[in-house]
Amino acid sequence: MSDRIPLPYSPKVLELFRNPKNMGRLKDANTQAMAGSLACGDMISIYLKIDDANHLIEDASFESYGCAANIAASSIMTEMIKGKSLEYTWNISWKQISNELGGLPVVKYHCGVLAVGALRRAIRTYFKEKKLPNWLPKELTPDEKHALEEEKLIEVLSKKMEKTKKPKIDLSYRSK
Amino acid sequence: MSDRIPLPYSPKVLELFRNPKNMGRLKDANTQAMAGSLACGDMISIYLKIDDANHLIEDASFESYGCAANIAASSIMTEMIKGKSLEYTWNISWKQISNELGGLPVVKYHCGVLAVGALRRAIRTYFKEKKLPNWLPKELTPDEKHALEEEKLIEVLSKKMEKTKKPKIDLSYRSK
Amino acid sequence: MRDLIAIHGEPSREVYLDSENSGLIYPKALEEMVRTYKEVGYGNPSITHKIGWESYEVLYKSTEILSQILNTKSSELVYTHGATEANNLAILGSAKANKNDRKEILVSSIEHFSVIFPAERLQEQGYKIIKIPVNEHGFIDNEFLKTKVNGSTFLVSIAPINHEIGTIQNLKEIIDIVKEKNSKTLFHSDAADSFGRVRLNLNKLNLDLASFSSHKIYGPKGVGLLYIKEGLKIEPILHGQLSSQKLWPGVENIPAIAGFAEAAKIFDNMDKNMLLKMRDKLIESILSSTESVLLNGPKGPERSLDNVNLSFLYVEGEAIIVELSMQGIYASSGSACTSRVLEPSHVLIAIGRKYEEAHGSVLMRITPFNNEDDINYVIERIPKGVARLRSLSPIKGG
Amino acid sequence: MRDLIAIHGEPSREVYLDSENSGLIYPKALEEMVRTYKEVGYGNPSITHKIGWESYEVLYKSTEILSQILNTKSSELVYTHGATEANNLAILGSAKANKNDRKEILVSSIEHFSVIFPAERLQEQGYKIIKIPVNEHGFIDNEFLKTKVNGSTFLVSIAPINHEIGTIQNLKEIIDIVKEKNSKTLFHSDAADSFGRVRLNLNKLNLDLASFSSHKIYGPKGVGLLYIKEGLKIEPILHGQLSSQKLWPGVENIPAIAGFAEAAKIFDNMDKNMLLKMRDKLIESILSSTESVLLNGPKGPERSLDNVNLSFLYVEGEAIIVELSMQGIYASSGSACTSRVLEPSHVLIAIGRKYEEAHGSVLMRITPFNNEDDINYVIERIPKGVARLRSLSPIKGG
Ligand SMILES: Cc1ncc(COP(=O)(O)O)c(C=O)c1O
Ligand SMILES: Cc1ncc(COP(=O)(O)O)c(C=O)c1O
Ligand code: FES
Ligand code: FES
Repeated sequence: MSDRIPLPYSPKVLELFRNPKNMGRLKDANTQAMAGSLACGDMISIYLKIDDANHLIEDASFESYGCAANIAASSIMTEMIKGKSLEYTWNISWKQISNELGGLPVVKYHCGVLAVGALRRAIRTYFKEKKLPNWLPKELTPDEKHALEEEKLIEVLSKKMEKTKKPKIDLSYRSK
Repeated sequence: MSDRIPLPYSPKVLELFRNPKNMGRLKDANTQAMAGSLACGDMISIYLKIDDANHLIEDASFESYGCAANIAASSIMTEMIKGKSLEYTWNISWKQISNELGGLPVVKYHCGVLAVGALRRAIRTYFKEKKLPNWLPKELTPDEKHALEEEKLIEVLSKKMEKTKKPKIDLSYRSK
Repeated sequence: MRDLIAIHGEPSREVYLDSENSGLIYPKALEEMVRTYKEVGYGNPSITHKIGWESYEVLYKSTEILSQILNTKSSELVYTHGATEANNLAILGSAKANKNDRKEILVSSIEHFSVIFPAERLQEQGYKIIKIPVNEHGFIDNEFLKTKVNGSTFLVSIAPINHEIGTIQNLKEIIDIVKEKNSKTLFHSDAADSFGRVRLNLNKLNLDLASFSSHKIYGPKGVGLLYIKEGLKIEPILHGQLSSQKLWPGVENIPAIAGFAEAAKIFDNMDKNMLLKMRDKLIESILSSTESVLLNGPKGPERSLDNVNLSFLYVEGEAIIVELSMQGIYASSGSACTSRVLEPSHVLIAIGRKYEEAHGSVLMRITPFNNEDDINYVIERIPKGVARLRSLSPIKGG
Repeated sequence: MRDLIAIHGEPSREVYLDSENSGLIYPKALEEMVRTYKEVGYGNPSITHKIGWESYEVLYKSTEILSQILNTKSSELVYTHGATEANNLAILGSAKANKNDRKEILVSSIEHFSVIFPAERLQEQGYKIIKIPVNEHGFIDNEFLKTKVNGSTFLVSIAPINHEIGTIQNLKEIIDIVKEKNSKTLFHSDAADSFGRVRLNLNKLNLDLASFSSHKIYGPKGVGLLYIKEGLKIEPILHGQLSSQKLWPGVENIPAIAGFAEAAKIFDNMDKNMLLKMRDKLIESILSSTESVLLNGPKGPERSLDNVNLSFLYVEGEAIIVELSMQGIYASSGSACTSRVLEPSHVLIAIGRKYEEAHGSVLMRITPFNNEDDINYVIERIPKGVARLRSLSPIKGG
């Protein structure tokens, strides 16, 4: 059955969903990025404070407009990278994240992918005006391309949804 | 639902099945007949003792190789005709029998038809060498024809069943 | 899994509001089922022995109860294993029996998947499926219907009440439109969520087919009904040993049927004002306590008496569901994240909700097992949970 | 109806031997179902809240139990509402997924109708159905099979044990013949009556599809299983909301599934020698006490351990069933009179029984709820009942 039924969340996912670490905007971040998932329409922001001298991650945080798995994945990812080198961080995979979480259900793999996507984008953003280190490929990695494509698709999708007739909603149906 | 689900037996059917009246061969019968039903393969014999003078039925009995409904129908039919005139008897319908029984389930209508068929045949047999009374049609009534056809079909059917390979049965599978 | 559940701790109260997905059961309906298993009715109602007759009697009486409540003849009701099976039988079975060239089927765009999917399957057999649009509150577009029903229309399927947003259609008016345009067109209605919520006088309504489900009215799972108007031609879609009613093969599940009838009696007789009051209290309180919340579906008497469907902007629905679960509140969402196919609810899309509106939707069904204290608890907890999640979100309203 | 039942009076003992038609339930399986309804497992296992997770856990554990007993992977099992549905899914669903031109289907002539009828339906889609003959004890004609399985054979369906006469096929040999002739041919086996009666090591047998039913092993009604070998292509035959396993739509009936698993555990673990002894005692005693009786199906180890099927010549089966019912003994018959279609059992015809032999047949299934006293009672009453009916019959033996 495990092949067909996505296993529900691990206790770790629930624990981190309940008490996420490193959440919210990081005031003194020196890079940040957002990523969105086509699969479900979720979004995530990653904030990093990087020590410019030795390229260590001093602090990290996230914001998530996503499911419980996404919140947990973002939380554990930010934990995993704090104090680590950028090179190490760049190479973290969604599988590692999933393992740390005690496994993600199949339909929730992309929640981990999304977190990693935002993280890599934040690192790239950090190097925008700087010389790229040699561990950082000039070209977008397949994962990053994938993320980009997804975002384009989201736009298309939500535009498509916008196009369907949008009635004005009676105010009594809406809270302030 | 009553249209689609045959109602199960009435208490009367069960009562008569349990304690049938007029069963067995009638020693001093002056007519008898057998009828069989294609629908289910059942058979019934009717024995009548008719007062030759006034054409009243003095006694009647039946034997049945049929279902519970058939046994009950035969039982009540023989009750219904005792002491009655042959003309009255000839005109008894399976519906009357069914009513007397408190109703038969749809799939069991033919059990009553079978009883009536045997009864009419016994009356016809009685008049074989005699002058037909005017209430008795020369031609077979539709019901009788129907019964005849059924019997022919039974023969065909059981011949067909005979034709399929008939293995010899190991004696240990059969009681004496 | 035990750990997963243990993390929930002991919430001060537990409120189950997810009967749209899987119903609770009336203790009396459960008892009736158990009694039938143990005492009378465990046999095959087609067999001529005492146990068979007893089973037949239970079947007969249960069907009488259901047909009286629905105002049909018993012979017009066929048992299936649920509304899913009833909908499939209605649509695929009537198409199987359809020997003429009317090959257009209209279904509303907000029907349950067990109506939409079988209809779409018929495209393989040359049927054309037309989706009927609805307005922002989920009401059928009657003008569209008028232009689309014609001599080629074989069947129209519209539920009396929508399962997700609770819209109560004006079914009489809709059926009249359809029958006036083409009196031969079959009208099917998936009434799984309508039983007991609107009066369905099947005898008076000009309906041809209607589906019901036991667990939707707090009876046992695994049993449903299809109403088939007398004389209507329909063929079985599965094959096997004939049951008493011939359209669904196999021996009837008499204990479940007995429980179904018991639940129908209880739910039909119950005073539902209580549900209505709880529904409105929940809706009004959340709308006034919490910012950026949207009610999905109509208000007032045009809304099903037990349906609450709210969209919380800037948070994702599955996250709210998990958040509420930790508080002992169990609901569901039309968010893409909660579905296996990762698409937001087709019902919310059909009423024109934006992506982010569908994304934060929460569906709650008030049941006879809830009381005012439950609702007060939910009213207290939802704003807090939503606030916490909004604090995590990169997208803030305003 | 009450009167009908009252006529039975109070027989000194009641012995239910009709589990072929409708099974009894283990009290523990019933309890497990009730517990699941009341405590854990009433939710939808696909929803991410505590109640959903609890339901998922019950589903998961139940499937583990069943897959361990059957020696399959959990992922190879799909829940349906019974063996009728499982057989339909196996045959119609694999045909739906069949994209090549192998269009011949072989079914044994003694299969259950829920196998034969769906297969026959496929004739409409250009399939050719071939019935495999059996010998006088119901064993498959292997020579026939060898000549008929070829490059065009899409599927072969043969049950491990026949439901009416208890014949235990040499399934391994049969499957080997089929697979040797055409390794692509699918092999389906309706194992509804085989679970617990023969060891079905699904992992070792080269089976592709196998059907099971809960009430046949004294679990709740309305739930069954289809085993689908990993990688095999099959399509759903009904459509609706995706369940976790995607092949049968709708929310899983978790309480029934939990009861099913419980029953499987109990029946699998039980020492069945007791059943075997009662079976043989009943058969031997009647054969020696009563004239003109015929055993249908094989003797000894080739016969299912709970199956007794006897033909009483010169009496009609339904009459015996009613007669026995008045004595508190509940069985069924393959007589034409007992079936809605008024044809004698196709199984008895296939093994070459004459019309009058099929006509007086009585089928009894020994269950774990029977004891020796029950059997002694039956042994005492049957000869008397048969004698009474024979005294009514115009056809006497000898
Ligand atoms: C409107 C509607 N139709 C059909 C169904 C399916 O019913 P069942 O679970 O009885 O198959 C549901 C249940 O979710 C429903 O809400
Ligand atoms: C061999 C066989 N297959 C299938 C079935 C049908 O099973 P269910 O009642 O679970 O639909 C039966 C039950 O009578 C059976 O004996
Ligand atoms: S991030 Fe969308 S489902 Fe998890
Ligand atoms: S006489 Fe044949 S079924 Fe009754």
